[in-house]
Amino acid sequence: MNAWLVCASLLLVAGLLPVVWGTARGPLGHRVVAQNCGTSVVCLVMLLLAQGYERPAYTDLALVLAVLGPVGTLVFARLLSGELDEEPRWGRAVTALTVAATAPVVIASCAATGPGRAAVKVVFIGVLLAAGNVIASRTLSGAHRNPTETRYD
Amino acid sequence: MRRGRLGATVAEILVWQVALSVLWLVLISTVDPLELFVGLGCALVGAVAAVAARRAVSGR
Amino acid sequence: MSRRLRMWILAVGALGFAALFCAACPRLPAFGGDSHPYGERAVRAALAHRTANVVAAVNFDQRAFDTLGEESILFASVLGTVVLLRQTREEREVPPAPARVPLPVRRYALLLLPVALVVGLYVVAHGQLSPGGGFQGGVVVATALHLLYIGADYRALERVRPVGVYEIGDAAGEGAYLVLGLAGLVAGSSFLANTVIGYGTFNTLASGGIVPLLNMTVGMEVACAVVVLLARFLDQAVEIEEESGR
Amino acid sequence: MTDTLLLISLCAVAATATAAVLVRDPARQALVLSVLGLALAVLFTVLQAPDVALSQLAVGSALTPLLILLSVRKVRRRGRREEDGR
Repeated sequence: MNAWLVCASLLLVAGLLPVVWGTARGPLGHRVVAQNCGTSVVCLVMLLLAQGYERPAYTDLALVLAVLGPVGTLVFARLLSGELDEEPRWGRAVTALTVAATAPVVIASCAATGPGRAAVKVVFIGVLLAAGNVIASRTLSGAHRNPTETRYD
Repeated sequence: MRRGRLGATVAEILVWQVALSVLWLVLISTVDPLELFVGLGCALVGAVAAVAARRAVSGR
Repeated sequence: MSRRLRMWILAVGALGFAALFCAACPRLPAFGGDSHPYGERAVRAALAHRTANVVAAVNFDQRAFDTLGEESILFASVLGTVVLLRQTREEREVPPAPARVPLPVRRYALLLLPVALVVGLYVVAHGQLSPGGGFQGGVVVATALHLLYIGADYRALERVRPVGVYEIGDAAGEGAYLVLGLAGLVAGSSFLANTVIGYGTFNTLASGGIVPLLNMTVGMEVACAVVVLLARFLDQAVEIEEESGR
Repeated sequence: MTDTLLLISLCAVAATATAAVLVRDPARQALVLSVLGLALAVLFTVLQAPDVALSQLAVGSALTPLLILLSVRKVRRRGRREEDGR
């Protein structure tokens, strides 16, 4: 009974199934926020699985997802900007929730891997994921308000 | 002015290369001379791309 | 060849396949069991050549010829896309309008581009040690380059990405794979044989003989192929418009 | 423990794939396909196939949506021009 795998399956059930439900239904604005949240959930699941199976090599999966996940959401925000009708009220709450969920997972896997470069790598993945998530969700919420309000260079 | 800008660009590439080499060190599991050499090469490629991207965006 | 006849032929073919498939299934080793005849041989051959990632050993050492086939499929499909999506006579090229992108997104894209590039190169270089390899790393590198399109606009991306160079890189990657294969012939053993270069020490960057080199050529080829593919899609979607005169 | 994890990821893939089929609009389908890619990556990782999972992540997270949305944009622009033309 591996605690990591239990957490991974709980996070999978609590995170991925609502994401699938949110992405398949509702207005476009809700769907893109759900997809953005889905990236974070799966990246955290990858970190937990890397610990659960005692294979540090699996953190590369979380690394690539932390790098490319938010880019995928930015692609949606950029190419569907015309149709992003209205942003869900719970948009900010979901982003705050996922970023808040990132912290314990990263801290727990750092504690498990012990001090060293592997821990720094996990922290780097966590920071990358949180930053990407925040930027993507701000872009999505920014897309609804008139563009002049968001700062342009 | 041309020499000034060239110096600035080379400096920026070096800064990016150092930063990306540190990132490479964090990513790899075993550290040995060949890894460092390949890491510096990849960091140089990343640094040149970073500077080229920044200048393409800033319109210069 | 009426529709009904085609349906009958499909039904006969499907039935035949179903019968053979059901006959074959009972003889397969049980799912999750401990007898893996193919797996044991693959692991033994990989460890003999000191390649830590057995999947990379299968891809680039034991069945390198199949990977050559897969690579040629990617090369041909990108070639086909370039031919199909070329600009025809009655289409004209409109310079892409500068897009208005929020400042944080632009900074994030400019910061993430080199990081994603280095992560992609890391995945390519460590193909024979940890999960990853030429194909996965190549796609990450190509996507990293397109952060410029997302962070800024297509004009900025075009300034940095000369498509001609990537087309040459695409062909060079494919050619390098072949040349490495011929090196096996020149060295007296068979095509794409892993006997040319020493196997190095286990679990280091230079282990696995020809596997890391083939990984690099596949990485270069896939990265350039995806850049060329996206270039054609972006051209069609952003720049090329039909003559509005008619 | 791994069986329950396997079961969950299989259900996630099945649900997402069905959703992908039921959603008809291509732009919205690209979103569901992106989540399907994530579910598949989890399934491959649980089945101890990290290389395949990495390929799915690399291609499915940013490249496939970009290709689909660019195609949708091109088709829509052509459609709109035909209406103006008539």
